[in-house]
Amino acid sequence: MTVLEQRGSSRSASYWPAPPPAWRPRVDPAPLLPDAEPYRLLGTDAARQVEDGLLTELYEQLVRGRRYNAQATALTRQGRLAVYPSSTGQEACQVAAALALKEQDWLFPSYRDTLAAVARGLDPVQALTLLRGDWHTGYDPHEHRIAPLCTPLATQLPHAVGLAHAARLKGDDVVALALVGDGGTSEGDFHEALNFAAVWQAPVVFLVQNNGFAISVPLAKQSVAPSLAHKAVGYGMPGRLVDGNDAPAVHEVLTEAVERARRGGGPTLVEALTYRIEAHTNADDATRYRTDAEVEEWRGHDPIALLERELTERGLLSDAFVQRTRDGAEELAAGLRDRMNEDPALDPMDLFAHVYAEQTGQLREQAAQLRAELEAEAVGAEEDAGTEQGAGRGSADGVAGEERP
Amino acid sequence: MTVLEQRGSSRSASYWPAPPPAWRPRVDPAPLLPDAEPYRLLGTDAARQVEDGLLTELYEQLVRGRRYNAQATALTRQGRLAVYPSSTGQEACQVAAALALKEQDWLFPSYRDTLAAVARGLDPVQALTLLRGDWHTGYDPHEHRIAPLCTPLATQLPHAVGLAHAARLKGDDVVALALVGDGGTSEGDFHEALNFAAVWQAPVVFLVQNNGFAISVPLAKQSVAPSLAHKAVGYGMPGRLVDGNDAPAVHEVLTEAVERARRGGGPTLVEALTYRIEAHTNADDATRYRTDAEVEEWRGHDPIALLERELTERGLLSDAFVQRTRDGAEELAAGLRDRMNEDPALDPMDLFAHVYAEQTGQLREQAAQLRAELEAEAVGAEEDAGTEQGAGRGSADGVAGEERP
Amino acid sequence: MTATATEAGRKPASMAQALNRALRDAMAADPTVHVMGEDVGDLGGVFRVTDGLAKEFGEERCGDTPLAEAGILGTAVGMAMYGLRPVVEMQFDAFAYPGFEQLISHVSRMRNRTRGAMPLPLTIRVPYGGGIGGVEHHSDSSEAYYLATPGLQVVTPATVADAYGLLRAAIASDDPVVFLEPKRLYWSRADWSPEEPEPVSALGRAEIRRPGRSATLITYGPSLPVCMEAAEAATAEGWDLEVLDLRSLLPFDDETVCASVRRTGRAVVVHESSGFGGPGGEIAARVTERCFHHLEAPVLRVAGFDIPYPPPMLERHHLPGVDRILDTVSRLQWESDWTEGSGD
Amino acid sequence: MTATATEAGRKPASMAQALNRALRDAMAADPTVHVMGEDVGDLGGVFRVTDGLAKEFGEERCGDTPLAEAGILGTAVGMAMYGLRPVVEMQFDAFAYPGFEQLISHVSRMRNRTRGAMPLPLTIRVPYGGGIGGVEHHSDSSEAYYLATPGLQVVTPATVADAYGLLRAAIASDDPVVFLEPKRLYWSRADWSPEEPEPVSALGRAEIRRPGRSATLITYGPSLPVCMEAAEAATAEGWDLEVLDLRSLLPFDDETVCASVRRTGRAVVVHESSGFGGPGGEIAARVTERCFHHLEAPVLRVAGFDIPYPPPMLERHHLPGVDRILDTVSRLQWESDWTEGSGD
Ligand SMILES: Cc1ncc(C[n+]2csc(CCOP(=O)(O)OP(=O)(O)O)c2C)c(N)n1
Ligand SMILES: Cc1ncc(C[n+]2csc(CCOP(=O)(O)OP(=O)(O)O)c2C)c(N)n1
Ligand SMILES: [Mg+2]
Ligand SMILES: [Mg+2]
Repeated sequence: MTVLEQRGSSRSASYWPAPPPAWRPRVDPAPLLPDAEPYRLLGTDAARQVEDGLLTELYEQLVRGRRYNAQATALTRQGRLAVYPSSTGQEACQVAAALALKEQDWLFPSYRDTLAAVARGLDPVQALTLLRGDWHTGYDPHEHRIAPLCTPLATQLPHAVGLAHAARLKGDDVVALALVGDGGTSEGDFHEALNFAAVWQAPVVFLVQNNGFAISVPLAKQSVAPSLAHKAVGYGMPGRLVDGNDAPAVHEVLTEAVERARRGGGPTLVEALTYRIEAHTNADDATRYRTDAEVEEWRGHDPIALLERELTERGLLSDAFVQRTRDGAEELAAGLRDRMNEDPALDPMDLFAHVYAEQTGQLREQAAQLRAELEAEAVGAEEDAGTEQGAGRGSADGVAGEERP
Repeated sequence: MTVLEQRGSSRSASYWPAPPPAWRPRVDPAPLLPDAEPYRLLGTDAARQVEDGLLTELYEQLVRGRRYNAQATALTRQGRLAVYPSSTGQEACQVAAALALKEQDWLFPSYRDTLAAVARGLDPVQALTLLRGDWHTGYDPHEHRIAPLCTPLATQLPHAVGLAHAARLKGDDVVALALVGDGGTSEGDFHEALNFAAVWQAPVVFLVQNNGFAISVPLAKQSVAPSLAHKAVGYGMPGRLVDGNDAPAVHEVLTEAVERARRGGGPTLVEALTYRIEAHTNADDATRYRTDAEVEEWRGHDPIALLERELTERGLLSDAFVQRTRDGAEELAAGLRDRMNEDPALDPMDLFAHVYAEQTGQLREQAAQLRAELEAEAVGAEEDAGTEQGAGRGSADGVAGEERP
Repeated sequence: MTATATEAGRKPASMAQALNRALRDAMAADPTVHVMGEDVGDLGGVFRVTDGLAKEFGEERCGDTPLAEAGILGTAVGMAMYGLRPVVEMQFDAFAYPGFEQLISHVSRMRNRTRGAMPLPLTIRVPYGGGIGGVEHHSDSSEAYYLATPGLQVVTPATVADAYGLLRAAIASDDPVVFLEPKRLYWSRADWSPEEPEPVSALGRAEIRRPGRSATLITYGPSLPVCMEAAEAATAEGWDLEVLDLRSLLPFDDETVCASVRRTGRAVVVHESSGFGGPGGEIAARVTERCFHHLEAPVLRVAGFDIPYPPPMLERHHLPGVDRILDTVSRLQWESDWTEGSGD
Repeated sequence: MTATATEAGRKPASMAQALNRALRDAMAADPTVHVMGEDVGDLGGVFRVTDGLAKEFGEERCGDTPLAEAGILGTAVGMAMYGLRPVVEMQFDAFAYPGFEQLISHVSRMRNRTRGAMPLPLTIRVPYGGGIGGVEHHSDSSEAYYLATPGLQVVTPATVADAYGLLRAAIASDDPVVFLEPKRLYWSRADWSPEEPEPVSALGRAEIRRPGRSATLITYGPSLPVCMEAAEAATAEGWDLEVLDLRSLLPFDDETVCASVRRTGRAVVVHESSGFGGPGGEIAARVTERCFHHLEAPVLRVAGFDIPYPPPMLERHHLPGVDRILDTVSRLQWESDWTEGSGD
């Protein structure tokens, strides 16, 4: 129990008539409150209990992830990606989120979480479709149970709750893990999703990657709460605070929360403290709102470096292992680069293909119009450049023809 | 400080390199957490410290309020009000909210809070305009600094925050007090408003009247939090829990919160535990979702009865005082009844008068159309009933006339 | 309450009862149909459309949610992603607005976003329109917002039979449907049986409710009865008005509408929603695009004024009524007597 | 960045710079003007429209808010209730949707609700439209939602000079204005001085950007340059097109629009927003209502398709382009050669 000031309640034992029972808080708040310090394994005695295999797996994934981020950023410079929001510095959260889930579970990523999707097994080219710009979602969400990357902030959270709730109603063993940023916690959808999850006791875990910024806005302008994890008690779910750059710690906290949800224990809110090393996206200029010194300070708390220290202590960071890990990462990057350098096959008629299960009359008309335009364009392109402009003019028939009476 | 489980942090003192400072929670959560038991004065020793004058004032207002509620409900049966959401049983919250404010402060009521507006000095007929149906708001909000009664749940909360913030920016000594129901706390606007208030340290107080129900939905389906006041810590503001039927207790908690806000101490969330004795509105059938026994139990914890006990103990509940109080209440009710029995003067042209500061061309056209119709109607009404139907037909000129070429 | 409609054969029923029956039959036929919203459980909804469902199918199939419309719609999206068919109730038109981000950015786009891999078979029931003496925010006509959102279907019944048939069709649709229920017709009654003419209507088809030769009144939902009344009254003026009930606003039945207007040569669109930027503009524009040379007069509109919905005591001035419809019909550039195909 | 525009006399400036200058001048002229939104402070907005304002006027006059659009709009309502003139930035069109309940239920109605006692002098800046290669949710044309909301004014500049003049007018208005900024014109440049022709434009007036005799292209915002280009190209076909820039969608300038269409006898409405339920329907319908007998052909529309906004690599197929406009003009039922007043 928390220490509570019981002002003026000295006569309350003999209070009469007894107040109606609806008044009793039904839940003890103490276990729902986060620790004051973020949970850490690396650099503490408890790190020793983590298995070698998990540490090396995390390490391989972190290195791959760092390389993936660098490659994706490079692709923006080559004009192969429309935009890329990097998760450099946040790889521990991304990787731990992916590894904490079982195959049948669902991941709900935001635009910044392609790495989590890749770590879960998604083809990186498919993961980057949205950001390349050839389609909105490049994969079938059912295949790896990864919801479409979500751009409108926090709107994916109620989806995760609904899906988890539906799975539970069907009796399926499924947990949903949803990612959101520190900025996203300010949105109404965050609030509504967490409340629904708690009231329904849905098997869902919310991971807030608190990377200190929402584009240019620092956390201090986003919230003055003791921590974002302190929001959990207001919904009646546990809130956990973890060092987001400590991969085994994030993994442990998330795995516990996922398994708790799986056992019917309801939702958990996890806040991982991390830092966005790169700008918001390649298009952003971070020097406008933060200092290099701050970035450097966080580079000193790098998730890969932290893990390497533990691996070194254990004698696991052999040259051969490091080389193998690097090679794997390079292979990923090279494959990504090569495949992203191919132009995607695009069919403009797809614009009309998936709006409804059955195309409406309106869309059939509009598709016919575009088809006619494209055919005219193709004809025009075949003819020489000197030809009269607008070869197809008048042939498009988008609006149903009007016969004169 | 709360008692926190420091899992695996035994090595953290020597943790190296030190994690960046952004990690330290800047706020101690303990003082922000509500007590486990609602704060009470009546029935406790502390009640003795409340001044006689305040108790008798509260009593007079509660009795007036009860009578006002009864009269308004009666007016719905006589077809004089379109609908009435009664605050019977919640009078202590309504009255305390009004009395906790100074003249320059602002009240932000919901549809159920006409009594709070009346207790603050608003003419009850003006307060009931919305519910009578002759206009949306029956008063100038600036006159008593009472925002329009708000129907879309929780949407008034950001208004209160914005107004309080603006007043502070201007250097004015103004506090805003906003009322919301237990159901309303589930809305995204509740969340966003509280967060803005905390980040801005705006001089605003949020009073949740937790009356156990949102129409038919009981609190247990609305929230599983230890209390609604536990949401406050998630924004970094204090949460307070109070017996909402204990008028001096609500008054004290609100007054403290208002004065704290006035001193620049920032916002407070107060949850008052109360009960809606009547159905949601006169149109609602409460027997569908709750038992008479539950209502009876709460009648046993009636705000007026609780206060009478204390007044009796102090010998303040003289027959003369009771009579005077009742007479005042009857006078209020009689005046209300008489004035509500008059048909309000209505001008249909008002429909177009206040949409914009300057009427648009569109609206001028439409106003002309309605005026023509009304004139035709008036002519038609003067002629005898046998006259051809639609006397005004063809004369209306809502759409600009088309001259043939 | 709905007992009279449970036996076969045509029995008197209200629109609310027909909707209730549609939900019940859909839930019985398909265990993936889930009803959710504010007060839809024990209370049976503020209009009693979900009456008895919680008792019959259990709270998990028809349950009260917390009070948060974006949350309701957003969790319903997630449920639909997992294969359920949620039927969401928004308590009143204006209280659907908090869910608009979910509606526009997700509900309408999920199928397209995923190239068809993740359809959302979601029905969103929205009681809409005025004429019930509701105070502020209880009488909005919000259909224009839905119409401007590609990926949605927008359907509204005007008859008891359609209330049943169209709601069944909406729930059966693999795509999201905004199902607009005209509040003031909830208590309209008709003899009706859920088995006839067809248990599930096709979506996207308009219906001629009254054939006529002089002009076409194009309408839907709450304005249908008003148009029928106007058409009756118009006979006194020598006008034989055709009345067309759109039923589906999106997709739009160009074929039926244009065939009618080509026949009559004149048209008036009637709806409660504000005129400016309302459905009538789209309807008039597309009819004109397609039937220009058949038109003897411009397509005119009778709509709510371009004002916030009025308070109850003034709403009758705002709502399209018989007189205003006939006034407008009179402005369709008639010759001294009605003759076919005169034109300019 | 905006230094070139600070001296008197016409200097080259981008639309973003003109908007920035309008904000700066408005803030300097009136201490009640407050700018607020996501990233409008140190960053100067993602489009740099608020660049330098925080430094010049302090964080209290131009400050970052928490990330919550309903909260931004809702608190701005409260600030306006207390007499401030908030200028709110919504970061992108689609991210204004979470604020729609505040917008529809409060922003548009507060004056009317209180019989004029509580006006809301609020400007809501919304970058809108596509053509910038933005990924999903960054290119919506949301004007139809605003148009269907009585009580709002809806304004959109298409030129650098209008960006300044109309924004000054919007901020000066005592009623709420949704100020739609065409994203792909942010970097369009023109020689311009904030002092001429008039520092503050009148709201509600359309402008003829190119006079012509054959037909009127009615357009606004991002489609104006496309229409101007189309009009130039059309001369090769023998068409002399008039191009009309609406500037204000609500209120609507019937006078200027109808005068033009009566003169030319033909009209095409051009906008990026989806056609169905979009602004074009309203515009075509009201022009037809008012100018029917002057029309040689139905008013046609060139609009975005009725689909969710496409991904960047496909957006060019969606956006109204010169060819599509000219194709549509060619369907305006021309005689073999253009002659005035032929008709049907
Ligand atoms: C509803 C909504 N509003 C605004 C935006 C624009 N936007 C994109 S990312 C971003 C900042 C998000 O910050 P945070 O939630 O902390 O996530 P991070 O980018 O740091 O991962 C903003 C404002 C958006 N995508 N959705
Ligand atoms: C946004 C919104 N959604 C739904 C409603 C319909 N509605 C009116 S009152 C009410 C219940 C409110 O419950 P609570 O907040 O506890 O307040 P109370 O009525 O108990 O005072 C509902 C759902 C509304 N007014 N606004
Ligand atoms: Mg962040
Ligand atoms: Mg309540």
